[in-house]
Amino acid sequence: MEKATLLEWYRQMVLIRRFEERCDELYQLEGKIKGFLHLYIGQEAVAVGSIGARESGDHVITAYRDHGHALTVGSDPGRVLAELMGKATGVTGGRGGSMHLVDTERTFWGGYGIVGAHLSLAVGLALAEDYKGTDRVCLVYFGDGSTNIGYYHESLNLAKVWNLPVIFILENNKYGMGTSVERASAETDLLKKGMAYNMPGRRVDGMNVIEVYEATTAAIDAARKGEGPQFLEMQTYRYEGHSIGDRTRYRPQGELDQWRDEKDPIATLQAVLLNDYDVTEDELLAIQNEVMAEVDAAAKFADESPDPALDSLYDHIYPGVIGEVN
Amino acid sequence: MEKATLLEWYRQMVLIRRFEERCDELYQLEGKIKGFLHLYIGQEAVAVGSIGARESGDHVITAYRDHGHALTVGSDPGRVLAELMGKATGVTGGRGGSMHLVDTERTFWGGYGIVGAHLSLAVGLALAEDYKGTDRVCLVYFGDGSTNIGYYHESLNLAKVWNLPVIFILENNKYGMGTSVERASAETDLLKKGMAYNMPGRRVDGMNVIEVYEATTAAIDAARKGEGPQFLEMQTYRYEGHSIGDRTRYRPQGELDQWRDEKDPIATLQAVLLNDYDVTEDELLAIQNEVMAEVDAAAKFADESPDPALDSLYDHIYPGVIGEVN
Amino acid sequence: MPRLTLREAISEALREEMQRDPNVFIMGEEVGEWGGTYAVTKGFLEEFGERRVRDTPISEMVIAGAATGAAMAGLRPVAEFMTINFAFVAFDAIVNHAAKVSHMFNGEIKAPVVFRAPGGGGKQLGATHSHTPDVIFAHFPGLKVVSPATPYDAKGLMKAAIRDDAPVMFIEPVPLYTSPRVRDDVPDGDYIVPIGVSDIKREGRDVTIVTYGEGLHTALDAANQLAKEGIEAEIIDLRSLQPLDLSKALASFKKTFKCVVVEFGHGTYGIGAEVAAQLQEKGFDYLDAPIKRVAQAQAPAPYAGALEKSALPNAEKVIAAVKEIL
Amino acid sequence: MPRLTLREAISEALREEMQRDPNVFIMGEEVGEWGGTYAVTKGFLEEFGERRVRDTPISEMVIAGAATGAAMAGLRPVAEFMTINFAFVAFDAIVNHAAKVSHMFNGEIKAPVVFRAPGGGGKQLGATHSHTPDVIFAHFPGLKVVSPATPYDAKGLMKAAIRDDAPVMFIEPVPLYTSPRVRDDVPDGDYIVPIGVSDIKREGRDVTIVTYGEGLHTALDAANQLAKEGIEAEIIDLRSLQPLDLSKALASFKKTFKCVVVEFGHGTYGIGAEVAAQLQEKGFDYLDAPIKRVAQAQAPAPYAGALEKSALPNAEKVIAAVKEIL
Ligand SMILES: Cc1ncc(C[n+]2csc(CCOP(=O)(O)OP(=O)(O)O)c2C)c(N)n1
Ligand SMILES: Cc1ncc(C[n+]2csc(CCOP(=O)(O)OP(=O)(O)O)c2C)c(N)n1
Ligand SMILES: [Mg+2]
Ligand SMILES: [Mg+2]
Repeated sequence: MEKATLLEWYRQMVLIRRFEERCDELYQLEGKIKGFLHLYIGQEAVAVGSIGARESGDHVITAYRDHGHALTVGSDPGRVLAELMGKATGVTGGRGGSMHLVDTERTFWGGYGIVGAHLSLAVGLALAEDYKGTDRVCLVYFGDGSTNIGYYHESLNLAKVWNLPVIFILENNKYGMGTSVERASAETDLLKKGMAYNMPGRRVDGMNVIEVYEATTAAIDAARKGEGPQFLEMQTYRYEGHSIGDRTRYRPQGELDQWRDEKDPIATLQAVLLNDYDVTEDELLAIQNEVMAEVDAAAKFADESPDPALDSLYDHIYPGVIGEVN
Repeated sequence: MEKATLLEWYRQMVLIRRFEERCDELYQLEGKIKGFLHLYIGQEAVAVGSIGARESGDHVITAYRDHGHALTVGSDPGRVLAELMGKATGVTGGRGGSMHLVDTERTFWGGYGIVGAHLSLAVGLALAEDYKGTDRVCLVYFGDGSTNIGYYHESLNLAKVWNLPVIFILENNKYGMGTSVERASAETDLLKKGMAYNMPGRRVDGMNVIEVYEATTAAIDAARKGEGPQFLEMQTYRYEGHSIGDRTRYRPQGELDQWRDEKDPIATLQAVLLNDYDVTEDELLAIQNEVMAEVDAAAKFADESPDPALDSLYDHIYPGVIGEVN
Repeated sequence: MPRLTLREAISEALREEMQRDPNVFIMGEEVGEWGGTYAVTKGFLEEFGERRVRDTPISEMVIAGAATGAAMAGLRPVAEFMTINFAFVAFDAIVNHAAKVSHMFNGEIKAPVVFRAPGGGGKQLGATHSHTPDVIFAHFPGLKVVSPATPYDAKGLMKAAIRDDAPVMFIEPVPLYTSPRVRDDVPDGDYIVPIGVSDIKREGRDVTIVTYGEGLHTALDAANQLAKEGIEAEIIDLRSLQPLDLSKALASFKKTFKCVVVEFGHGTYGIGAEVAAQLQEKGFDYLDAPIKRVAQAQAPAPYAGALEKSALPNAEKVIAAVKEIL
Repeated sequence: MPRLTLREAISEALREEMQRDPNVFIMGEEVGEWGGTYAVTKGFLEEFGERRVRDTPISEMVIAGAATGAAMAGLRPVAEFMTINFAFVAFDAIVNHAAKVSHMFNGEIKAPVVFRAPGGGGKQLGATHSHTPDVIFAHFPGLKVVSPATPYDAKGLMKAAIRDDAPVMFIEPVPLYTSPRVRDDVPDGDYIVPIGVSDIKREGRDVTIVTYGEGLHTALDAANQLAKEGIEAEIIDLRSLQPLDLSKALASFKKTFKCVVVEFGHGTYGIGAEVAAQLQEKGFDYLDAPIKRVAQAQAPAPYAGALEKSALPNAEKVIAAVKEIL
């Protein structure tokens, strides 16, 4: 790996973490973020390593735990935070909030709140590319809990039957809300839940951004070559609760500590950089400071942004004019 | 196997076939059956052998191709045919028609027309027994095409997670309407579609009633002992179209002939009876004549039965009286 | 101008749109090899090939979702539900995703998908297969809902639906598909019937009948009989249920002072409720008599022919309603 | 009598019913270990154990279907949708199965299941998570639909729902759960509020306000302000949407000659449409002014706080509507 690439990933992971720590404060202390807020902290390597493997034009779509994906595709942190604060300058003008970030310019089709639904949209995005004859692929992210819903089954099945270039990226963080994989899934080896659809699959250390990158690159290559959908089980962990307010009582004592202390994705990459790439502590500190400044600026931007105009409520319900033909 | 049992199965299979041949006439020639009519001809051994393995109180529930199951649980052919003709004496008083036969006295919970939906009901029937602490099981029948719908996935998963006594009996007749398994399912080895939920499964020659019986008996035993849901793939074939009107153009030349000539379930059992059980042609002929008389009587009964009263339309929409408490 | 049935008109619209725009394609169960369960897409596979006429597994959630996703990425999918009853399993995909993405993502995303949904009762298919549930789709902002009653409108509306940037639920009254009396002069080639514009189908001075779909022909029958008694009904065909154009209905009502709404769906919380509620408000000063509604009885549809028929609107019921308020 | 919140009242009803009837049990996502997302079933797992408080995977289709099946076999399941928005993926199971089996099988089958569905907007959860879609469930015969506005009614209606032999959709307005102003005197122990019976929540002579759920409190606010101006509103709480009891509304209307309907769902094809349609018909001779409706705007719910609020009913809007017709 190029050092510059790794440093960029480091920056992205730190950005996600600092950004979300600020979100947490803005929610819990300042009350400026409302509704549901699902933090991605702990899972940063998955978004960063896998989106790092895509080429421009490849699609990305995910569930409601979507800050990491949005920041990684390159959405402006200020506009993302403005969205979380329901401001007119937000990525959807305050319409969608935390669960529904979007950036179509970067072919990021959004976060979605209904468990499993976006997998079917992902199949459609990939279908469009296949139909047009391009070699673009679609990366779709989803949780372990979502593998039990009907949408999941129908989407994986159709993607395979039509041999579509979908990379199914399972973010297995062991729980769907408070329900562990063992209590929710007949098959607890979730890699098999991709193989059940005859897809090539691979289990990946989702805390190791380099491994994530390599596995995703291979999957994308295969899909691009017309080998159809691919399945990646990313083993990862969310440090925070399901959403703000969840006190995570369902976790065994010490589980979080073990993941955080032994496998933290930022620490893991940091060690690689320091040990194998001759990066200095100062260089990393500089990145961290840079990120902090970026998050500060984002918060300032979001805070100073205006609320959406009340008369915008009816905009975009029906694109185009009624009865209009294009 | 006892000879008497085999003769009874023979009678049941002949009854299903003769009954449905009459249905076909009543639909196509006489116009006395309307709506959708899905014939079970060719698949008789599945219902007969598997229901033959249940004990009284074990539940049966199936899809719209349900005449065979209704007759095998012992529903009166006259009332079944009356139902198909929309008569007041029908098993649901003409409410449900061919797709919605029922006989709760025999714990047959009906045919259902929405693909996959009844699998979720089956999980509930089994849940009720588990909850009550009985050792009853639930036999649920469904087609190959239905294994691609969300209901299927959620039902098998929950049955396993809760370790419920459901016998999932897949009637793999190779097509869902005109779509072959190969064109509809990412996994074409349908036995694996049960194993994906960690269920013990077995592939069975669904044209051989004895094999069906033995496999189902083993599955029921296991479920009764608390070993959870079981999966049986019955390989079978429907001789007629999906429903009346389907000219089955999607079948390869000769495929039907091969199944019918080499594997017909009635002929197969007939050979066993003649060769291994010293049954004579005359004995079988007597059964056939008896069945013909039964079908004739059923048709007469149905034909002479009255239509449902128009003022019955509002009966049973809400059981009990509005606001009533029981 | 050729005289076409409703089915032929829809088929022609689909064919012409596919010829016009390479991004238009068809997906659904049995749309290809089988030629469509109701033969609407007969010959399409041969003409347009497998890429553009796509048979799917029995998986309505992903049919709706993938069509939406493909639309988001720039295609113009026409996704068929074999019947509208099966759209229930895809309800979330339709009203919570296709209908929402444009507004929720602030216009960043469009989903110009057409959901074809043959619907209607009276075919003796029983309770689960006989719905006219149009109102529940029309309730949700973001989805356009149209239902043509004539071949002319059907062709023009289908073209409008395919070219519209919003998702459109296109509800086809199956009972009208091949009805000889519904045959119509349909222009060859391109024309549009705009979505969201109602139509006066018969002029009259004595009473306004507001209806759509199958109801139009019941209303016309009633009007013909009423005319013999010197009563001239004006008939407004809504054509679109969402957006709902009541301008012509209101203008007519201001002339006749009397109104009957006719619909084939259930009456309670039905289409007629909204029409009546709006007319009594906007036309209050012209209210000469209560606005009446004729609708399907508030009971699940039974299979038995006469019983089912008794639950549906007919000319006699419309005439009786008209006479009650004259 | 203890003063309980709406949430406490529902919780108490559930607990008492579980204590009373061993066939009553609870299933749904996070109902057990987590204690219910909204804490309604907090402590239930500890009190009743895993057999009767059953956590499920994220699988709403089988949650609804299995609960229905268990009800068919004699149990009294209370199946929880975490929120009503997730009932959309189970729509078929609810309106096409639970609601249909009794009528379709001619009373042979009953499905006494309760679907708990916390609903309502105003919580800044965005378009897919903020529905008040009550009307679409109430449209279908076979399903009872209730939605309480007060703790007293909530407890009594929940008990009625659990004991009713019909399936009941029990819609709980989340915004009222813990609202101190909604606190109410709730009797200890057993009492029933019958389903299908509306209630006068405030007497008055000048205008009738028909509402239910969250709307009741908005209407009360409006009435209190109107009273200061000498305008006395009579408020009818529907409590049940199906069966719909408009007898009290009609009687009130015959006294006041004026009516405003207030609902938190979308207005078009909403609850108010049916109320207005029936009142203008049955109370035609008393119509002194148009019946007005105050409802959620016809736009998907946005995340941004003020914008979302602007789309919902409030006292000012109700007062304005009342004044328009006085
Ligand atoms: C259809 C549906 N059911 C339930 C919910 C509520 N819900 C939101 S997230 C969630 C857990 C999902 O877990 P998982 O897929 O593992 O993702 P994670 O939160 O761990 O990222 C649930 C139950 C929902 N949004 N949609
Ligand atoms: C949800 C749903 N989608 C589509 C249909 C239409 N349909 C009825 S039967 C059928 C084929 C089912 O095939 P399979 O499960 O193999 O059963 P078989 O008819 O072979 O017995 C289809 C598509 C339906 N009834 N329900
Ligand atoms: Mg998870
Ligand atoms: Mg089949």
